[in-house]
Amino acid sequence: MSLRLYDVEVGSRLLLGSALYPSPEILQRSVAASGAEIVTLSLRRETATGRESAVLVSLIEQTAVRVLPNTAGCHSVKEAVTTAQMARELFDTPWIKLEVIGEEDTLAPDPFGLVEAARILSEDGFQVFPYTTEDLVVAEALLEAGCKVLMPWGAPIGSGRGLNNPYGLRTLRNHFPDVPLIVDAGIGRPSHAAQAMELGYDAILLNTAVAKAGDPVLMAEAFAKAIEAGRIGFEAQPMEERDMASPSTPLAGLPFALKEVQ
Amino acid sequence: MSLRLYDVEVGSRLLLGSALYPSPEILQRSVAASGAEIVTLSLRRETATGRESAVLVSLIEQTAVRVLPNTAGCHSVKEAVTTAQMARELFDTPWIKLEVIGEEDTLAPDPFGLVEAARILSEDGFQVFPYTTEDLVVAEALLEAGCKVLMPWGAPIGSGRGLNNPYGLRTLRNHFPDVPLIVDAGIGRPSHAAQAMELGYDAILLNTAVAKAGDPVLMAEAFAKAIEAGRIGFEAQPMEERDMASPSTPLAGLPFALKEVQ
Amino acid sequence: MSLRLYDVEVGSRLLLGSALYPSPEILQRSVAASGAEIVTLSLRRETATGRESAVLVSLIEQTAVRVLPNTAGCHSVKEAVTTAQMARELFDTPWIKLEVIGEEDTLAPDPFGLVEAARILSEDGFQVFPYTTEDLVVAEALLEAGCKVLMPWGAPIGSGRGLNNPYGLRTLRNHFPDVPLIVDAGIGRPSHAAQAMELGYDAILLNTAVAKAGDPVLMAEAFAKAIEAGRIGFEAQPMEERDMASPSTPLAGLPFALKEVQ
Amino acid sequence: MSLRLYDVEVGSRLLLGSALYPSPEILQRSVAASGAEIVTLSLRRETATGRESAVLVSLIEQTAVRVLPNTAGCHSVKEAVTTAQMARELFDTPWIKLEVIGEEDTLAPDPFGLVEAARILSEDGFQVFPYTTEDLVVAEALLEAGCKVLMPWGAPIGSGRGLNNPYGLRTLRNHFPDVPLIVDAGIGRPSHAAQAMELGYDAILLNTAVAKAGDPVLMAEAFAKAIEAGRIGFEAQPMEERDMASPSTPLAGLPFALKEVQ
Amino acid sequence: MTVTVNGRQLETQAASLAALLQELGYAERKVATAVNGDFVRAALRDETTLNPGDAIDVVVPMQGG
Amino acid sequence: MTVTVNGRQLETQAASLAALLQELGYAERKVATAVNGDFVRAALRDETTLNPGDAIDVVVPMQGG
Amino acid sequence: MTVTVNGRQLETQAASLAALLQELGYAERKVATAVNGDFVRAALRDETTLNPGDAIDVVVPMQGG
Amino acid sequence: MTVTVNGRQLETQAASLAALLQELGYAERKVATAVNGDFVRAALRDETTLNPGDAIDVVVPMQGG
Repeated sequence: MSLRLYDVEVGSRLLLGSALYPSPEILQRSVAASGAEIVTLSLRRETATGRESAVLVSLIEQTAVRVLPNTAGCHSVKEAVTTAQMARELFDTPWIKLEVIGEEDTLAPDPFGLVEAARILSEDGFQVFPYTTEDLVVAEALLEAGCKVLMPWGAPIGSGRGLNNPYGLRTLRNHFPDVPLIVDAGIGRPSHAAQAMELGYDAILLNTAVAKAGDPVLMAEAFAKAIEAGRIGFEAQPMEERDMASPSTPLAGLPFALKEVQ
Repeated sequence: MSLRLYDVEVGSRLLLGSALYPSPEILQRSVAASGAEIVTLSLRRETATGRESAVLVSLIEQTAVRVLPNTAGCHSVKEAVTTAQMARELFDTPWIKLEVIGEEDTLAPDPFGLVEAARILSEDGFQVFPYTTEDLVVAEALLEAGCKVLMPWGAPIGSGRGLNNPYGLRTLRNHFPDVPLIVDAGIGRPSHAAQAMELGYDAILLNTAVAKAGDPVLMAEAFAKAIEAGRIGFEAQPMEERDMASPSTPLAGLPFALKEVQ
Repeated sequence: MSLRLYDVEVGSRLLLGSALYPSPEILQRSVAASGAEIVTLSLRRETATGRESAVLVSLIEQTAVRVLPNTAGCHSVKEAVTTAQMARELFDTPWIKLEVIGEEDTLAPDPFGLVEAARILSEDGFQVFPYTTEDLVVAEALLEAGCKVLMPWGAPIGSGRGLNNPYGLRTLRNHFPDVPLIVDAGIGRPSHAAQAMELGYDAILLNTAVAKAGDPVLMAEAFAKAIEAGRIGFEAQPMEERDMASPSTPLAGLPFALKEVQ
Repeated sequence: MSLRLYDVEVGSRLLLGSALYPSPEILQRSVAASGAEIVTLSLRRETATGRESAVLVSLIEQTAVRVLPNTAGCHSVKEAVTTAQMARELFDTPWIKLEVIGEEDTLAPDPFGLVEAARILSEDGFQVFPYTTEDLVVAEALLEAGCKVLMPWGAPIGSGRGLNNPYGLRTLRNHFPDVPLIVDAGIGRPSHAAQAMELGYDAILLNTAVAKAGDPVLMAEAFAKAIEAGRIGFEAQPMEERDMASPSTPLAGLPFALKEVQ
Repeated sequence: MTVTVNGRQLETQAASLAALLQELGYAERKVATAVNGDFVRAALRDETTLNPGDAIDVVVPMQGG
Repeated sequence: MTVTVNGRQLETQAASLAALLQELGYAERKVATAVNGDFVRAALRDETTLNPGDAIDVVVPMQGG
Repeated sequence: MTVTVNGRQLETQAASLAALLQELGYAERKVATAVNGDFVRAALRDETTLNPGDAIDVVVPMQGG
Repeated sequence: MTVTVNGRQLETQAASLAALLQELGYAERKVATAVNGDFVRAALRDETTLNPGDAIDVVVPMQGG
């Protein structure tokens, strides 16, 4: 029942992003409410608001969660690889959420650059969490490149649309029964996360849906419960869907029948 | 945040049916796992398996939940009214889940008989929980007949299809913001229940989805969490869905840019 | 293969509304392009734009289509019945599209008033085309009241949403295999109409989707083709949907196989 | 309004596959009924049923359609390239429907092999019609490789599921407004084809949906009409979908109003 | 006397519905009529007398969906 | 006389509904009753006399959805 | 020598691909050919010599989707 | 000489990357560095000499999704 990501045993199946929160305080409280044990961070040149960086990091450190650095915004293999190397030094972790963006409007991953960067980083000792699509063949190539976890999108980053292609995601899940699969990006509401977990996905990575909710802290709690619900529901084996109705209350012994109902 | 059904304050937003469980013991454990405070029962002529009835009742009594008797299987106003009267005496409660079935294949409610029976029972002092469709006009008639709670279906009883007409259910919810609305029937998976709660529904009544799951006790827990998740998510105000992607990780300070990104 | 509505053999399965067109000329050309043999009209007090009424009627007469008057906007049985009687005299036809509106936002039909008005009008010799929902039990009551055609909505009038509840519409179709069923209201695009016809519906009544299209005349042609396509597709019996892929090009004789593929 | 594929002006927007028909005669009549000007063929080692090949070819020649040979069943770049070269000689055409299959269950295209084969063939003077997914980045790479037409799938070959990812297909269409885009594979019913055309797709390539219909010839006619309907509907600019209903019959002048409606 | 025609109050001396229609210029027009919500068919307009306060509807064909 | 109880015909001498329940062993049981489709509440079972052909329903709590 | 044609092993004395096709009765047929996975166009069949173990593909048009 | 740091051109006399970081006040800060797009790990900053026109990136942890 528990989940292993590379050599790490994970309790919570919700991975949370740290961006776009109204304030560092709300970020911290949202992380706590979500029960997340893994939080994503990025690297940036220090800006005018540089002090926030320190605040942020200390907050993360206080909450004692594991950091999953990302290569968000990288459009080339070179950028992604160098960013991953800087992240490994800065956060002292072999984990990297690998993003190689191929298209600006949808922030769709570039499957070609992604597989190449994944191979380079895996050979260099990184433990890669690739942000990819539901494409089976790309998934296969990422596994051959050394990835032991896959993170297909549900919908474009920040769109909150949920699962654009449930059929494709179901097919991917069935095709790789033993690979940890995390739906990353596109989740908007708790029911989206529950649906993904009911398909048999191992975990959910989300950010905007919590950070941009009216009440991020409350929404973090909602997602925590929804993901547990979906996972437990998956393990409990849902009923078969039926096209026609069938009575839940038995008809045997129905009053007022002239003859007895057998 | 709390829910009032007639004059009763309810904590749990999951109402559970008591039929179709593998055994009375599993029923009892499922009720406990669901956290339900309200359980539906029916009336039947005593059958060969009569002793089960006593077992059942004592189980319900032990779990100290509130009983919501139903008129399941009734096809006429007369049958439904007499059954309700017998139920009131037997269970010592003014509550009645009113079913007047109009069609055998889908177990669809008969709106004409339903409204008539609801009026008769309400005038006789019953507190009626009508099993109805998402039809706005029928809903209006049921409220005029004295109902203070409505229970529209999600899909045919026992079908496990989820919400067949989300648009209709959303419209009903928006049209009666102050009436307690409970989705009754058709729910199959936890994500279905979360989706209904995110639409703003006040509670969910289900039975087959738990009783016929591979592991009913576990599934009862899954639904409990999903319904909380959906409710909390509704209160936390989900993000707006976006058609195009937008980055969650800010682009300002992106490394390797030749010029600074403002 | 041909369709009989009451005692009238109909060639085209598209019934067209006459409202909301940019001009009477475009209305006339749209009717011609649609190939519709039946056009709906209403009754109104003469307004400032009274002359249009005469223009309209002469246009309809020129196109030599059959008129289906409606009781649009009526909220009571009395209004609907009197309007129907005025329509019968004015248009010299026993046909009436019966609308009894129960709710202003969605223009949902009032099932109670609808059935009562249908009974009164049927007994008075009218041939009633009731605008109703997909509710099976209401449909049954309308047939008992004397209706020999049913017109369930796809979605609220003028919404252009298509089929809100395909499951309910499919169930209705299967339940009344021999009753002419016309989807009336809510259609927005040609594919919506084709989908309804593929479900086995006998015809489509629409108005806004043509009148409010960028080019109504062109859209009328599009719907004419889509409805034929859906009907022919239904009669040609579509393939079974498969969950997994199966090659269309046979594999036998594939080149480069080391051994022969049997 | 007309469609240009490489240097060829095409009238019909339906491309038809030639496999899986009950008989060569039914294939011939289906092609005629479809109005297709382009038919796909493959290459195979001659089998026991070799004579059929000759029959088939003469049939195609008689119907005077343009042949689009495919590389169906090829799993490697080498196989696909050699098959394309043999096809060019045998059919005397630079056109090739390029399939490089990456996964057996879904017959999903292999984006890596596809792009490489597309580049080799384009440089060798072929006019490539690549069977691909809705992936934007792969699409971009195929265009850079020299393709001037793209053929994204709707769903797995032979599944008849329709459009698994309408959002992805819409995004692809909007992203490449000037590239001829043909939905290839997965279409099951005429409404699926109309939906794709309403999204702005330029044409549809299908096979199983016609060949495996109860009446292939009739279904070919249905798809011809559906594709025209969808295209014309797209050009006619459909109405805006509305969330709440709005009356199509004007209310001004409604009878029986106590006061006049202004 | 005062009657209401299509929601507008007006003064008339017309004794019958037919006379009122004549007075209002509907004589030659293709219309249908109701008095106080009840249909009055053309053949009965002559013998249909009006009373003060009557609400008369005179309708014509119009576009409809 | 012959009456029908829960759909089964049987012979009884019971003069009242209460007596019939006694005869059938329901005396101590938690049941609700109807005669010919009309509810008869517990307090009225003594004074409810039976007639030949009466259809009696005796119901108990049961599982339900 | 032994070659493989369309996956079937066979013995042949044919010195060239053209001769092999002649031998197999493909001379008049509309076919395309590959040797060991490489396309050999019709014009080159005469000068294409065969070696023991060669895998030859001879394909014809067939139905396809 | 002139180098570019995080996209901004500036004048420096620093001979090494370490010296530059010192000069810019990053000495005590937790940062990672790259020169002309190649990662330079902390241990190598001393021996990493700078040349005119070098593009240096100095990055810190930031929020991310």
